[in-house]
Amino acid sequence: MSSPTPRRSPFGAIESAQPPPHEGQLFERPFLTHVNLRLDSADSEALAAIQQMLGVQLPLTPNTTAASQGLLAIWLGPDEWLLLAAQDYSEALASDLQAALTGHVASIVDISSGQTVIRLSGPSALDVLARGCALDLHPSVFPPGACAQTMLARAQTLLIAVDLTPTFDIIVRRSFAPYVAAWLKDSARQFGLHFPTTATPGTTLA
Amino acid sequence: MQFYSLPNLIRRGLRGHRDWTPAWRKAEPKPSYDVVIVGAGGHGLATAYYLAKLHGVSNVAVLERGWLGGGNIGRNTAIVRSNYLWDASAHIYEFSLKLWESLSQELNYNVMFSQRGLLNIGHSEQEMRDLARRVGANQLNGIDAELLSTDQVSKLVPILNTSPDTRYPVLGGTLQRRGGVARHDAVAWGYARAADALGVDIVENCEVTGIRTANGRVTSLETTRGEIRAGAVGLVVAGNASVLASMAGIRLPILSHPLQALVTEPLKPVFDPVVMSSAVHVYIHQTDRGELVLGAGIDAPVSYDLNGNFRIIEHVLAAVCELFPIFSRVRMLRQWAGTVDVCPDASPIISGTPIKGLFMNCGWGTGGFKATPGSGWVFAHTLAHQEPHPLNAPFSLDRFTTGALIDEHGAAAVAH
Amino acid sequence: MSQPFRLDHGGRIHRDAPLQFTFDGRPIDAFRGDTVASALLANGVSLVGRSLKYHRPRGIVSAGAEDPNAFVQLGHGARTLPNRLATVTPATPGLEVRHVNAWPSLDFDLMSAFGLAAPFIPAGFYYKTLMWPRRLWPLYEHFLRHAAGLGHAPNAPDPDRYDHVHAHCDVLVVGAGPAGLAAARAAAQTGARVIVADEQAEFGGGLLATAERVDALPAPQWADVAAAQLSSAPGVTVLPNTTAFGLYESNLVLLAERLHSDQPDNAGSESGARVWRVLPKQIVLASGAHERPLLFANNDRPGVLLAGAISTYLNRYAVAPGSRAVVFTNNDSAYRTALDLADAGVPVAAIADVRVDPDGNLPAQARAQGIPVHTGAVVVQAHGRGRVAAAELCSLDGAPLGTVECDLLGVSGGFAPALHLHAQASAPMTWNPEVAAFAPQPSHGIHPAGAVTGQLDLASVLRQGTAAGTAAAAAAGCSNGHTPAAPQAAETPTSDLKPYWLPPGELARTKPQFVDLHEDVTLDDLRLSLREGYESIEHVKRYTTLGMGPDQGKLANPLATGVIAELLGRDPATVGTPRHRPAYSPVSLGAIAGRHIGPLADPVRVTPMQEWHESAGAHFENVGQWRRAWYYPHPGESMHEAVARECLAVRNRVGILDYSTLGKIEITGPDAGEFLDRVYTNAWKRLRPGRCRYGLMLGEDGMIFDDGVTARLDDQRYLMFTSTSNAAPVLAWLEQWLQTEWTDLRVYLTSVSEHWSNIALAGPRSRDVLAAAGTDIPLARDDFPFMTFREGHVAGVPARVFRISFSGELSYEINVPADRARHVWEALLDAGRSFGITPYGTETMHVLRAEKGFIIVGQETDGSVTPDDVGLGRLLSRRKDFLGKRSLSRPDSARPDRKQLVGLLTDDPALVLPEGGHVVDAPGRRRPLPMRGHVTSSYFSPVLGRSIALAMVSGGRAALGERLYVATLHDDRWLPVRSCHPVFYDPEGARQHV
Amino acid sequence: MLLIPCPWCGPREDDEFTFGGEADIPRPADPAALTDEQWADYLFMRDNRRGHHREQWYHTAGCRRWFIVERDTVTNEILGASTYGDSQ
Repeated sequence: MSSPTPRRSPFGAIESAQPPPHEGQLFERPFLTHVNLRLDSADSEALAAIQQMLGVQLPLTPNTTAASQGLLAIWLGPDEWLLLAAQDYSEALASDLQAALTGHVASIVDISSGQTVIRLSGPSALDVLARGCALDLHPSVFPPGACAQTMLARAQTLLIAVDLTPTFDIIVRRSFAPYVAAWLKDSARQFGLHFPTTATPGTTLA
Repeated sequence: MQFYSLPNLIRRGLRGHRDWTPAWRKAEPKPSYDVVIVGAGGHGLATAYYLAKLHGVSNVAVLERGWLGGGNIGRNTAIVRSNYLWDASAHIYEFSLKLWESLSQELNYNVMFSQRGLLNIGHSEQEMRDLARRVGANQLNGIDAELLSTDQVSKLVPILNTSPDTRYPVLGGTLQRRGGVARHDAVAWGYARAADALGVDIVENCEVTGIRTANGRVTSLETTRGEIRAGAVGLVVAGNASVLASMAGIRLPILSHPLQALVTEPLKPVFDPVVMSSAVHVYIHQTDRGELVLGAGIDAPVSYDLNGNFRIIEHVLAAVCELFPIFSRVRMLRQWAGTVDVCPDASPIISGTPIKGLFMNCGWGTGGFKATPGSGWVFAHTLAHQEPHPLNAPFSLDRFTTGALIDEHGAAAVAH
Repeated sequence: MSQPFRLDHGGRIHRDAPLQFTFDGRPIDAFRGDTVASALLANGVSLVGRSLKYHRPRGIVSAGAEDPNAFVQLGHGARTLPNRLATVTPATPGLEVRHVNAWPSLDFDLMSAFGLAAPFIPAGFYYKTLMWPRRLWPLYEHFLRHAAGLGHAPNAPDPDRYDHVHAHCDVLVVGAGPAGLAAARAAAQTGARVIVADEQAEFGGGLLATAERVDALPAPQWADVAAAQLSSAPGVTVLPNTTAFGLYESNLVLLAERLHSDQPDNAGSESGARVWRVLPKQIVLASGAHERPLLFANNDRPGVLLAGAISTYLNRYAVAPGSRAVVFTNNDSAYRTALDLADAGVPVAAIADVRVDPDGNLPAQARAQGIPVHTGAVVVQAHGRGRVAAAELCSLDGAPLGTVECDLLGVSGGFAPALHLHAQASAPMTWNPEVAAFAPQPSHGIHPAGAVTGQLDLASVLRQGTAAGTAAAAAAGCSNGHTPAAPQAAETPTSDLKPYWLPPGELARTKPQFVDLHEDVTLDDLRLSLREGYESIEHVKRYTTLGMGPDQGKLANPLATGVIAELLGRDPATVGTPRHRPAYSPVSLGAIAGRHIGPLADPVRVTPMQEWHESAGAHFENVGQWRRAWYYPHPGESMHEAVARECLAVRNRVGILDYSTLGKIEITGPDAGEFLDRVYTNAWKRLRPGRCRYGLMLGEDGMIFDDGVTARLDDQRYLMFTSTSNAAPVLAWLEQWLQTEWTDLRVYLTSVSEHWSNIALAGPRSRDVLAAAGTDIPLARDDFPFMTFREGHVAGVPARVFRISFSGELSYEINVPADRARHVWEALLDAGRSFGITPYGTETMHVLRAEKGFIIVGQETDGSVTPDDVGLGRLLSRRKDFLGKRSLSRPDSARPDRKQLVGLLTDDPALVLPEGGHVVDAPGRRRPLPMRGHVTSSYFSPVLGRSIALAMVSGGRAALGERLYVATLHDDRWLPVRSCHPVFYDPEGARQHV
Repeated sequence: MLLIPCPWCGPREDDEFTFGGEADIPRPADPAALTDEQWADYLFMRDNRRGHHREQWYHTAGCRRWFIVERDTVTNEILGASTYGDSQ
């Protein structure tokens, strides 16, 4: 059941009936469904059940993702995935997974509130990220559909290559929002990008 | 031994300094010694000196794999202090500090021991609690220590950024006025020269390749310059303790890590005391040459590599620029690393071993340089009497079996 | 007349862009494209500094980063740049340049009095004196300190920011001289991703200073074309003004790109410099070579320049560094300089060539031009004080050959490869007799090319570079079949270099001959060092300070190796060279720190309630990376007053605490209970779903590692709370046991610390507030007893509510999804208003738990404390093993005199003991005075109306009630206390059960 | 800077990892049965080898797997990596 009370995203967005229009090359994609899934990748029955349910095979190749309608399955580890889906889907998704995996050793945990997605898109995206990310994100090495958990400056992050614009989705942990916001504003400013956050918690620290 | 003094300097200067003789002989190893010390670093040479000076044992050899003083004595940041938390550490470091205070005269070699004061700063409530605890312990142990407010810190080092809105606000500090720095190479050279004058053989380029024992007792050392028989053997090889011990089949509770340091270009004097911050793993002082000397935290992985991990330099310098904003435009000249042997409790081992006649002085972690005179003094006693001096009795190898650890992580400049 | 030494044609300076800067206040005319050094030379300024020790007059020696003399101070105030090299600093309008290390002025330097004392202050003199009387050392040192040092640090924080960039490529080319350009071109043609960096503003290196031709073009022009092609080539990044200063393991190469940082007048630039962290697949090392000086008396006089530098000033900057020259060499290259001088109309009075029969092309050309060439001849002394006035020549066997007047003396002792980066990485190098220097060997994906290999002939260098670029690209997996052709240049047959280290005879003995100009290390200093037994190259370096200046001995060390070898009669290869250390050229601390300063120094972590805390006027404390609300002062309230108010509110009514920072780990799987049994000291399998339990976690050494409450959510799921600062370490530690040791356990761990915010309601009215806020959870005491948890809704939000207490009061810890935590927080405050709800911070939390004798890991414990020490022995299960259990039966863990947790009550109830204060049996003057323990926590307890303290006291538990003293020696007081049971309030624990 | 070859994620810079010390130190099956010396050996004594070293790493910022790296502790050259799955 969805609660009537409005949600607040880590970067200060307030939940509304229709999601905010996404403009520009740098913006938060708040309130998406993030579900953490753990199960033994040798449990082919479980994998089949998941594929049945999600319409997509969980990616077994490290640092890759698999997409189905409205849902992205992201490899986090040999027995761990992140399922990224539309707003307000978390409880349904979690309970469907529970049902699908009855009798299997698995862990299904909703962590939607614990992290958020930042989308960075445009010709300077690689330059912005190169200020703080040690990975080689050149499309020849990190093509669309690739993902990586790594450090962005001094914050842990999950990077997903979306398209060849290039476009990246950057998943960050909630409590790091002030730091990531400050870092993004600083790095993006050098390339004329603006990171719109209705509020930056902790600005009194900066 | 040629006496070092201003008159002699002038007299010989008039003759073009042509008649100075070597500070120590290049000794050839004899087949047998009463005591053989492995490692011609500060601790090893000091041990040899006090053996000959205080215990009448002068049939002593100091074996060095490379060049004398080429280990940690030549790589450290030369800080001297005694403000340690636990009684056992406080007593041995304070004893050492007292020896420092007259070392130049003792050795007739100016080691430039400079008591410019040593300031530890705290950045959090818990850190201030720990500093207060340490100061209290120091005072009751008869060690000079003062707890300072932020204002007092700022008066002492005006260029330190003490504004409350920095990432690492300075909530206060502690000061040991008798702490300071010394010229590290001179300590090795001074002890070598003084020990040599008392008949000690210092043998460079002589690597120990094996330790021979017979019915539980050490008999001789295999070296790249032949076998050398020994009545007693002292291993004093910082950065190599586990390797040497393993030659005698001994496993140690030691992990070896790179510890990095760097110097900047020389500047006219900008601040006097040594400043240390455990929270951000920084220690910094300005040498008499004008360079800023900075020490960093240790690299986490076990390693004997002498280059070090640049990431640590990045972190340290970020912290330094936060604490000392005017140093941002000053430039790093040289960066290097040494290998520190760290015990689980960040305290040393000065002890006998399961093998009779084989003694170890190791595991000083980041604390070795300041302990040089005291360590040599008590280790000489231990070798001469075949049993520890009360000052080093607590630092035995078997404390790791009984559990009587001396946990100084808090007092070490860097949190291991 | 302005710029008397500027040639009226040629060079790469922009004569259409004149500019002016000042040197010690004196205006200096220059052109865009000049360096400060070339402009000073053009204006006939030969004296640029004073030497470090003897304060001898010094001039410009080189045209690059290797110069030992040309250190100057740029700008002033916060933006000043100490110790910058005039030879690499671009001349810019209004630049303020000042000398360093002379007083009162450069021309009249009182400190040159040190020169008179020179005979008595040789290398290491300070080790031999200044020892008596002992108490005077601080005075001596004060004098030494103020005499030493060069430039001045800025006097205010740096207004510039610096940048960091991570970069990856197939081939990194270090150096854009002929070899580097050829290599970069070749690599680029294979389609490789290439980065090419050069420390100079213009690519070309030596090409910019030679009259030779490449591919039929004048060399400088070819360099321009090649540079232009590279910058427009896809996948190629060109970085001028960029010095490769460090090569580390994994072949991480660090580049420092100068943007504005050498321009002190460029205020507050966004990026003063940029450090590139490059991880290349392959490296082409084309870092060139440094010309080696030669030894003779007064070889430090202004006007003595490296021959190659003279060619650079002539050809690149159109500056003649003198009006009448003598050239002293042991190889062919200096003849090119002689020819350049002749072309520029500067008469070359003599060439002294160490070699007996130099038969290369260049010597022939020089002779053809009528330049007097003395073979088998050397310069033994430079005459003149402020500047060289004549060169004294003699034959190799010491026979005088007369004195030749000159104001410019070009020297060349051959070229020593600039292998610094290579050597930093401990890559192999060998002695190359052809250049009488160490040269790098290829290794670990490093391809040396050009002068760094000892190769000096342009045609060969270009071929070498092309081959290296091709090979590097191939090794990086880039190849498109065709092998690029090497640029063409004329071969120049040369005659061999003849190593020359020591001057013949004793003639020069009377005058200083400098091996290291910056450190004022003379030949006699080296002799003294060896004489006293400091023979290892590292001993010589440390004893004489050879090569320890800001120039890092780039010129001195290669010379010293040969000199020492000859003095010891040894093979130079066995003498070696001092270990090369990063940085190749100095790099500012700010540039290395990059953006990791100010707000980006270290992440500050906050909870969803942060803005609310800020608007409520909270004061904050740092707890690890977290910023936590410390207390909420009302206007005019002191901390003490605010905390007292908050404490009483919780004890008498209700308080609300943001406790979201606690670590939270969801533990799932059939073996979860067994897993908890192994990591916690107490038993878990029998804990019923819906119930909570307090657990202690030990390290294998038996010492307390972490503590917290864990709840059983359902049959196979637990939720573990960890302390705030241990959240990450505990998770890593649990995963380690599961993944490496107990791989048979079917357990999954997932961190939910960020998903669930934790709001604590505490106080007798908390049940009323929770009810008023609206919840579907039955709250009656028996429906929802102490140490249980319920799932439901609070204020319309899905919630997990735990009836646990860190204050000893009736308390609910309400976990809600962080997205809605702010809403719930405010709903509870609204609901609680009529009950007098009061937000409280970490300080009040600490007071409340101390009143109850609850420990805080890291405050009561310090890594040397066992469960029994803090009175929690009852939590040690006897029936099962657990991590750390075995350590608790070691002799020391069983000592009766271990420090144990007790309470302390001061005789004076108003007196709050200092935390960290030490506990003794009785006051005493004796030192050391035995200590019984120390105060771990100390507060004023408002509810008790007196101070309370927790302490760890040796043997304390057995002697409760004993008289003890806490020492505060700074004011020489001994505070009398009595020990007591560490629970001060509600000892029977009734309040939390209501 | 070490490039740690995570068997799952590939080579990554070392700030993504936590060093876990010497590998192959199994926890004694029955600690209670050990002498203090034997327990101390498990607890504290290490080979601390100069040269070839088998060690544990945890990919903290990545896949959260513990794995084994083989490294030369003098040159820091990485000689190999394996998962606990492989090595069992």
